[in-house]
Amino acid sequence: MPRIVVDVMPKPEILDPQGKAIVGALPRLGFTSFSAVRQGKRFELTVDGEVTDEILAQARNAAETLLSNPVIEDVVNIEVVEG
Amino acid sequence: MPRIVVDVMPKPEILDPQGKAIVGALPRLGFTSFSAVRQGKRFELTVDGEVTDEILAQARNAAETLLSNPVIEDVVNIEVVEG
Amino acid sequence: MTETPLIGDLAAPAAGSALSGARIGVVTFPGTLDDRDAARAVRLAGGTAVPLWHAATELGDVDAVVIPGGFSYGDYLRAGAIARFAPLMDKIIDAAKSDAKLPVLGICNGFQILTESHLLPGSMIKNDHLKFLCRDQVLRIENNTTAWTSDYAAGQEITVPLKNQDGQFIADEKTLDALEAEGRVVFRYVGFNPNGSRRDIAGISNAAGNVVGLMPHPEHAVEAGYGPAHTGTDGLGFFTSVLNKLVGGK
Amino acid sequence: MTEVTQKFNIDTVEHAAQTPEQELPWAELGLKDTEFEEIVKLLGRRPTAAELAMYSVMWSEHCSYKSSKVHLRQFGEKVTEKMKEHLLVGIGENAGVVDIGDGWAVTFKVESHNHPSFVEPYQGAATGVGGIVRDIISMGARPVAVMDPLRFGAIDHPDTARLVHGIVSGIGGYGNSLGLPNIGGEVVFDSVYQGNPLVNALAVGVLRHEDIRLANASGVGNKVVLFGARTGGDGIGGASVLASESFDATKPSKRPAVQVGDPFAEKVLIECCLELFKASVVEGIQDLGAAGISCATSELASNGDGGMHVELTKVLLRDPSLTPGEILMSESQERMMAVVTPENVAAFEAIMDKWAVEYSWLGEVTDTGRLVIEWDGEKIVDVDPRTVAHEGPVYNRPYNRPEWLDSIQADSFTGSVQDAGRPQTPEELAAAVVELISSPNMASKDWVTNQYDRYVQGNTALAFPDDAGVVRVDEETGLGVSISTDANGRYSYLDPYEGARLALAEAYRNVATSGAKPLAVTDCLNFGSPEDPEVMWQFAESVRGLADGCQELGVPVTGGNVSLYNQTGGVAIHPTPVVGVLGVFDDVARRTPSGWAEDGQAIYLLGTTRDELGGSEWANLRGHLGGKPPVADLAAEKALGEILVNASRDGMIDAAHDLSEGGLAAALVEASLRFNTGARIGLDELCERDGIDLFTALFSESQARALVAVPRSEEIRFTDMCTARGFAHLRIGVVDAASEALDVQGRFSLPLAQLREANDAVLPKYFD
Ligand SMILES: Nc1ncnc2c1ncn2[C@@H]1O[C@H](COP(=O)(O)OP(=O)(O)O)[C@@H](O)[C@H]1O
Ligand SMILES: [Mg+2]
Repeated sequence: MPRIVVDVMPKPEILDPQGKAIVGALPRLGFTSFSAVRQGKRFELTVDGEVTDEILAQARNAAETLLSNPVIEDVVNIEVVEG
Repeated sequence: MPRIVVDVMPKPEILDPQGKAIVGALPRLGFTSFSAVRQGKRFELTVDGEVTDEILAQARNAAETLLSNPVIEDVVNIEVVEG
Repeated sequence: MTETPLIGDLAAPAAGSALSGARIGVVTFPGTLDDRDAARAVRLAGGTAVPLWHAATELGDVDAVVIPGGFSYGDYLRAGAIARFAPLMDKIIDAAKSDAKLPVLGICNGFQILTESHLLPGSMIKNDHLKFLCRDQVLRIENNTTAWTSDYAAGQEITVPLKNQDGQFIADEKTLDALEAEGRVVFRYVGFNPNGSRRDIAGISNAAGNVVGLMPHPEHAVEAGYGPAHTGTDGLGFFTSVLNKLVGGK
Repeated sequence: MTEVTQKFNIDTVEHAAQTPEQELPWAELGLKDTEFEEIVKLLGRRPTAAELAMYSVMWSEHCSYKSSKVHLRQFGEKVTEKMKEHLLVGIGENAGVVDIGDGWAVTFKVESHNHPSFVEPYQGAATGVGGIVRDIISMGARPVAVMDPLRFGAIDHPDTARLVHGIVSGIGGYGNSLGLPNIGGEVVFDSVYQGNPLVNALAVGVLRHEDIRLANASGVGNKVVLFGARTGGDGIGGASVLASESFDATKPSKRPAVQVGDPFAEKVLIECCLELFKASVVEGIQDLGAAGISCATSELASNGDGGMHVELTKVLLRDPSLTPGEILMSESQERMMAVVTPENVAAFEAIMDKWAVEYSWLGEVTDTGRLVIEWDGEKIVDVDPRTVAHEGPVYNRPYNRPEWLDSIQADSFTGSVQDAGRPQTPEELAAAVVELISSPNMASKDWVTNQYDRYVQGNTALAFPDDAGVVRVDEETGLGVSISTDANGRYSYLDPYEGARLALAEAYRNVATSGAKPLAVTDCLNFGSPEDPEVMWQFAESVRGLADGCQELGVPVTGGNVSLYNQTGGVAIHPTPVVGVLGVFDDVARRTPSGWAEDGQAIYLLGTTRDELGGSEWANLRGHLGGKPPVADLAAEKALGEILVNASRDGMIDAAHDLSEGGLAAALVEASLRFNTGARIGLDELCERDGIDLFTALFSESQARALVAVPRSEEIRFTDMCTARGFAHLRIGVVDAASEALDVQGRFSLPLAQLREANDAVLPKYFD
């Protein structure tokens, strides 16, 4: 069944405490190549049947209203994944 | 600067209370086209300079050890995003 | 020589039966935890607590509303994100914005629901230390002209419990400057910023002062012995403030 | 709302009768050959796949208590009529119920979730809390508090931080989201728990007498309903041999390795159950924990009229690929099963709908004496439910006293190599006090407890770091309860019989110190493998010690849990019998905090101090474990308890703190730091009276002792009471607020700021 993937990330100007913790932990584990980390959310919405334009519009709408809070987050990506 | 995106999702057989809460809320808001929702995490690791094979391998390693909990989560995607 | 305070000893209740006519609604969502406590606080302050169910489509006969703490819908998506869409919230939002300016107090998860509803600006993200933190917290009342703080002195310091995981208040600099300029920073953390909140902000109000939200829990400091040690009742003033206003203004 | 009904190659009862030669994977499912033969005998044929699933899980050690049962009987046998006076429901139900007066009752129980918490610390600990809370709900009670006795490996071991972070945030994450205050517990670090941390969770609930619900299905024709979360493949990993009911192992199934908890679902379940109880629409109710539907159906049926008929395709599934056997074994969380009369079905459904909780009607109560389970109309289980639930195997496992014990017990700390250079000068003693309170086990546990909500529900009168957790039960009367959990694995290692009595003594003393009258006991017995005769001996001795101790103190065991096979690489943990004692207050306003705050009050030490350093914290710091643990003098504990409770009730004391691990030194520091109020202490008279040196006075762990702060106006009354009861008491000092120090006069003075810093810094150093 097809899924619609919605990716939400904290706004760049907002300090992301989880990303900060990860960036602190990485070098301790020997991962030294990353200068910054941000943690966001990935949603997978399953659609029974075909992904029509209307359903995609619904997903976009849900992403902006429920799945993200525009004060602190951006919807960075919406895409359809088959199977 | 290039970023490496790591996507982590709860394993399909594992209960995902977050997805469950969202799938319950969607129809109340009039979004009726989605039969299931799963919520995972998206990490963006910033690399200063070029993404070499070695750095990509580090990212893969970090994804499996620090960024995901292999008991309950799968790393579903690792990709390089420019800019 | 003072004795260890007895608990449940309300020798000097702040309010008399004069206030019992005022009805304060206490909202329950699935996952709300502090609703009974908020109702008890209303009662101890002298008012009448009215339970409100999230799915109700009418607000009914209430003079003010408390949105208590908890983890509505598990707070799995974002704290307060799903609760904000409850039918009752539409009514509360309308009433808060109407000319009648319904007094609304959001505590902890209630504060998060108010920001998600855009009744209050900014938002809460994870504590900077990433842990749930429960502690007795000193707050300064920065503005005693709101519906919920008029029984305090401006600048008064009170101790109430704080307990949350997503308590870091953030907003952009412009919003923060505006909040400060308009006197809408109602509470500030004193001595210790427990979560990284911008400018030590613990709670804010809307422009009219009828809608107030804060992360710490005044309803857990209304009875000697059941709140922070050796102070205990510093939170009662929230509830007497609104009751006195309601009764006085009626 | 029925799910897809999948057609499997169903192993029906009929088919089983026709194919006696069919190979069955009973060994893979953990059954012994004798056990399998017994099942065949009981059924008069080979079991079906579904029956095999039920028996294998219900006859496991975890569900059947087959190794421990013969010993646990003592808890019942050693109970006198007098001890039963307050017992409304005893051992055997989901949790015991104790009458606390005014028509109120409390139910409480402690359970282990050790192994799952090692594999996945956050979820393991979280679902541990979830499970014990469902036990409490299923008695008809509103849960009002939780506690969490925890044990970890060495604080500086590389794996310890992972476990501490995960387990503590799991307990907080689940308990905080349920709106249950956490009011106490334990945190112990010891390398014996390295690969095997102990995560025990206790819950307490309150109810009116008339609201008691039992797990039984009676009333022929009454409906059986499953509600709450959907059933997934949780907890059936090892049973994947059942993935194909025809037992060909060629189709490996994907089953979760761990269970994930959904505290939101459980919170809704709590409220919805309480509404069901209030509306009186359920006849019997059972939580689903270990062994899931197998356990719930067989226990409900066997406790009731004896028969039940269930259609398994009605179960709402999260994973539609589950086979009937797997559905029966699934341990998915946040589910309950209830029995409802036909008249109440509509009322039941209305409450479910209000809370948006899913449910499905599975079948009904019958009088056939058989538990019959069908899959799409075909009979896959037909058993006598008692043989599944209650008449499982019982083992009288061999046990013998370890030979090494004599030499260990002969190696007492006093005079040992590790005791050489015992601190004596004032400087050495001061340094020793600081070293003690900055050791991992004596350090402040704030780093842990600050992650727990202790205020929610507004009834918490005492919590950490006080000696016991105290919650108000009834706002009108001020009725309240007090609970403490304790165990000392080192004491139990040195002498398991005494160790269990010492655990009981400490929990009893903590409850009395808070001002409550001890009433009842729950326990969680954490041990190694019962197949090791030495471990089995430790277990047998511990049970005997606890049962004897309860008899001496007059407090019955009302329920508990046994956790065996706690070992890594063949090495067992120290025997760790965690004992929870519950006490009651007529008026919770009289609760006694564990620190002094009023300048000028007199400080008394109650009890006698002996040279008892075996197994002590000090010996542990010096790397010594030998000799005998302190003597458990339960008559003295009882006398001390009466003094503390009376003194609290009559307003004779304003603070009390018991002496336990770390002895007087630890107690003085803790009582001073509690409210940041110093004291001046003189110990010469004590040393002289008890014939001990100052070091022993400070660090011995003699039992039945407590510190109290007495207002000047009450001193005569208080000392008269102690004298009349013939209990040793000595004024050893005075509260001195201005000093801001703990001043042991003529020896040393330690500023409170320094003590605080030393006590607070330890856990953050390792875990932040
Ligand atoms: N895991 C925990 N959860 C909650 N409270 C805890 C935990 N560990 C320790 N505490 C609390 O810290 C305090 C000190 O613990 P401890 O020294 O074991 O007490 P005691 O010696 O009186 O039994 C007690 O109030 C205890 O309940
Ligand atoms: Mg104690």
